[in-house]
Amino acid sequence: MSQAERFQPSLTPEVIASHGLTQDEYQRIVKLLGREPNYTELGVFSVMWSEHCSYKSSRRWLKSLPTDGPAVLQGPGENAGIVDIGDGLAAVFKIESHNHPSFIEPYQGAATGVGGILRDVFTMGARPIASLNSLRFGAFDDPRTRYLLCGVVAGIGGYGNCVGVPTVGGELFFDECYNSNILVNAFTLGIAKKKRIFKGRAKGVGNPLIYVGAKTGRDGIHGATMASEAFSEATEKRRPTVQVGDPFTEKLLLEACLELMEKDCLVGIQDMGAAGLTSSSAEMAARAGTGVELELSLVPLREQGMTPYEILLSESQERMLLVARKGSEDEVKRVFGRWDLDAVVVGQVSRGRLFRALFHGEEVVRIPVEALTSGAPVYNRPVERPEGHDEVQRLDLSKVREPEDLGAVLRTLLDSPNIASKEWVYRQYDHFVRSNTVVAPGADAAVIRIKGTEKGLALTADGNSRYCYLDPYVGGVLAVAEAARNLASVGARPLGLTDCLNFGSPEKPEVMWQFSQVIQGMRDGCVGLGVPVVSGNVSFYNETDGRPIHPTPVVAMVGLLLRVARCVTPWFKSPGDLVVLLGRTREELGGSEYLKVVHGLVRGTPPWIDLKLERAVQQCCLRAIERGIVRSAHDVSQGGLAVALAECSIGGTERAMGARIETQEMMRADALLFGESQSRIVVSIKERDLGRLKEIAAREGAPLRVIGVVGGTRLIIQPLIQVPVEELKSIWSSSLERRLK
Amino acid sequence: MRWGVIVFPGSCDEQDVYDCLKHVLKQDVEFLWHRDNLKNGFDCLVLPGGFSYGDYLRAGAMARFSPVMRGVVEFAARGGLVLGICNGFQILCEAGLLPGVLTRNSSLQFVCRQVYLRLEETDTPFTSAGKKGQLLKLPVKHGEGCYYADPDTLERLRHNRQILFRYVDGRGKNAPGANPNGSIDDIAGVCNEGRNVFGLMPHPEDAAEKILGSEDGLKIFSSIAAACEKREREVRVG
Amino acid sequence: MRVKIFVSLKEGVLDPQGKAVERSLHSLGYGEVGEVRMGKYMELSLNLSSREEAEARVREMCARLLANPVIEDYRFEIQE
Amino acid sequence: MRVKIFVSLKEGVLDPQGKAVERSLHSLGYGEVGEVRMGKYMELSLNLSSREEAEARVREMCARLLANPVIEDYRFEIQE
Ligand SMILES: Nc1ncnc2c1ncn2[C@@H]1O[C@H](COP(=O)(O)OP(=O)(O)O)[C@@H](O)[C@H]1O
Ligand SMILES: [Mg+2]
Repeated sequence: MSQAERFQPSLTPEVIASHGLTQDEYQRIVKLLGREPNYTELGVFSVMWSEHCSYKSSRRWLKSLPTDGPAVLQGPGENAGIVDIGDGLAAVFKIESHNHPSFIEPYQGAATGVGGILRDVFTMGARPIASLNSLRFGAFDDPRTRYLLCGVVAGIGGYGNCVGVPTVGGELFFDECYNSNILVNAFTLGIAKKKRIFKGRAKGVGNPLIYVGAKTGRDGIHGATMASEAFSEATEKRRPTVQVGDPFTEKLLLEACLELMEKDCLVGIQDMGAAGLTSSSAEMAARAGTGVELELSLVPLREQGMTPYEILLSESQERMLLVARKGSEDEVKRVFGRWDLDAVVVGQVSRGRLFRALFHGEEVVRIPVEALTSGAPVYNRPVERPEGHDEVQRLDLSKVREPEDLGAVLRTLLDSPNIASKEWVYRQYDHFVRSNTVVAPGADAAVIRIKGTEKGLALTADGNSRYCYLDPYVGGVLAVAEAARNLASVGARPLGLTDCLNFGSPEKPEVMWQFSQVIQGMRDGCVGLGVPVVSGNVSFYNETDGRPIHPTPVVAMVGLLLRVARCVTPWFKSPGDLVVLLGRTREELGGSEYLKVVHGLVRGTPPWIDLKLERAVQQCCLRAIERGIVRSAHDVSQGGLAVALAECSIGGTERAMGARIETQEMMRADALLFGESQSRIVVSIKERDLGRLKEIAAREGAPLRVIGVVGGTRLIIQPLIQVPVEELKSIWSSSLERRLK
Repeated sequence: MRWGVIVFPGSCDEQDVYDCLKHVLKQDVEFLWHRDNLKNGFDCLVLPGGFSYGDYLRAGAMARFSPVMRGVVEFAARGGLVLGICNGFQILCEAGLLPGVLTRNSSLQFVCRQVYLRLEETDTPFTSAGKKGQLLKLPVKHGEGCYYADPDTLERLRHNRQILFRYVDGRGKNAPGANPNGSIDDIAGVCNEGRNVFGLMPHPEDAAEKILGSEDGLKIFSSIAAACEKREREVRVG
Repeated sequence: MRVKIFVSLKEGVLDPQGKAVERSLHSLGYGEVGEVRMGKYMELSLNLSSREEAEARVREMCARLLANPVIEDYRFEIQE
Repeated sequence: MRVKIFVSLKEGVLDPQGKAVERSLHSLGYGEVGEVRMGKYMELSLNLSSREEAEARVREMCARLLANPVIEDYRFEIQE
């Protein structure tokens, strides 16, 4: 019996099923190969055809998203998307989920999520300069919530801080639908020279494949490893382990890769993420139309006795696969040696479009590259609007009692963890490193300057899953609209977005309905506001005991400021400034935080949106900021107008400052104060600039109304609310910390 | 004058220091690699922030054995100026160039925020451009910044006036919430007895431009530059 | 009673800290050092008199709080 | 040879981590727990044959790198 055969147990139906492959999929493999696969090949197919790698359930829908735009240099399909920011520079960014690992081990799960997204970005030749994180946890009364939140936040900080990439913003939302399925989505943005962008392509037959970074262990290998009898003895030892992140090695890897990219050695490069060595090599070959040949015995191992199967499927962190120009091996080794890292030739680019793996010279895998990539099945899964959805959307406002003490409601909302200050979180993230941070976390969007230019980039992540649950189509539109509005509020014009689509099981027609609706909504939002999708990620199967999470698309959008010095923060600046509301308030309460917190209701339809109006309001805000007449700007989102005004008063990193507001609208007071009508931005201006602002608003078609004046120590909303700002500030600032004590 | 910024594996803020010196203060500055022996011709060496060797074991514990550190110790012994920021401060303590040690923040959490520092002593090359009692607004960002020294050492530090900065509130007063890490005696920065080696937890390089929210960090770098120029003049005249 | 608890990473779990210490020891000239693994060490006093009870309680504390069963193993010693 | 090293904080040095664990244990209902002190635990293999030599070398490693004498004490056990 040869060395290789010992590792190739036979394929029973159980073994196939335990690899997550259906009988149909197995037959498809047999057809593509023209024979039965061996055990290792089955493993390779199972990871490459997994939902995570192949997008088999989502691909059909994702195609409808607009991916083109004047600034787009690279749309979806590569490790990250790229947009042009002028001056010969490009912004490279992507978001990715690490939901399940973070639930199992919050610190390490979140940490390795950050590690993975960083590699996705620097693999393209970009130096990461800012990260965001979008988090969803269960309700605070779930005993695990605190533990998970503390672990995840510490893990994100622990990794990102150590690598020296500032985490400048994000999202944090609590809802019982996430009790057993938390969401941890990590985003990173890097800057590259336009002329030095690297792609994952295995070009040039004969070029060496070079493995760099950490050694390979049994981390994260699909549980299926144990399904075969051959492995049943030492099962305990071989148990797939949680991946532990090593940010120090990542930092060295990052510096070494960027140093190498300055030289003329690299042909292609890709990080080893999900499905490790297998997907990095197969995908690079697929993109280049070549083949690859790997000698697995050359792969640096951390553990003894690893089989070809394990080596190919390991998801050990902090590893990259390079395709180098033949003859430059020594140069590559020298650069990595300088950073105390190994670089080992483990194979080469070959002719014939075959994915081949050898183990001590014996062939263990021989699969046509296309069979693994474009050959993966694509499903057109059934779609069905859930029964009872009409009932969920029904909201009889006449049955919702209007509270008497509206000041108390404002206090309650500012105390809600979904609205309260997130400082407890971002205090644990280094948001200053690289000395670019112009607007730190706490504002509508973070702003970083681009050294050597006058420009800046703004970043935000948004997605209200309550809206998506009530109406996934509208929720999809709103996710895009809110992100763009947050950018407009600091003065940035959107360049592109990346999205992370977190859903339940695609095998459920109701979930696929939500998915398809959200995508269509996002598409319309993108088209309406002129923002292309340049990269993204889909995370299905976020459900426990058959209960899926609310559909949760997260949109991370990047915008450009031509003059970063002009950027604006949400906080009132000086007494006497006028408070102006751009946009219009409608009587809408469906899906609001108010309805949930005060009345315990998650019902109705989310706020209405007209993309033309949205665009007009955003354009007006942008133009006014660019003219330099806006002193502060803050969009109205969760908690409505009253909460937005309170946030402007509280002052964030600046001095607290009250305001006196007059209301006129004829509608329920709670809807006026706490309804979440879209397309609204609160700005403050000097009185003398009102005429200019009105002109801009008229030209853009944006409704505008002066609603009050900055000043005093209280927030007064005549005749409904009157509270000292210091009191609001103390409630808002201490909420999270108090709950975590 | 010439500045050297030492790069350890895991340093993160070396570029921030470099950019601040080079582009804001128009200084002559060069990166120095941890594995090389220290070259001659520098007036001030900066050990930047970051996570040298991942901060594994203890922050600064492994970096202090880097080849370049032998030269740093000799340089300091000859009276050369050495500034350690954050991780650099931790390394200087581990290397014995500064007294005491930096331990885990009392909150057990990494902390990133703006703090106020009160300048306590001006008779050092690092603080001479400032006024006693002056406030600086700088960011901190560290997980192990809680300064500790045993009672005798602490007494000596006070007696020799080696405590150069303390954490205070916005009005310059010692206050419970002002100290971000639980440091003993609210200590944010100390120098050695010779007053030529200085360690500081907050980051002056990240507060060196208006657009970043504060220019107060320049005080420290311009003090050093002024001190070096004065020295050069004295050497030329003498 | 005094209890000493040792928490260490499970076999197969990456120990970046141990690896870094190992490398550092080698470069300091301690070539005789093989693999280094890092863990936690805790000492606590227990106000109990029965050894069996103490064992049961400490085991529970380890499983619930002191060790993370997903990646760590623990072991303890009780001294009267 | 296998070496186990225990590094703990000197008496009198504050141990916020130990305190936090203590508080958590109390709030989980382990009222019998007195003071908790946290330390580090390291295991390493040594490629040496003389016990004396091993002891001397390990002592040196601890003094130079593995413990910080300002705040930490160490102790070790060698098993052949
Ligand atoms: N997980 C997080 N990490 C970092 N910053 C966060 C996180 N969650 C929220 N923030 C920050 O807190 C501020 C408020 O967030 P949010 O209420 O989501 O803003 P908005 O309503 O404008 O989208 C933002 O500046 C955001 O970046
Ligand atoms: Mg906003």
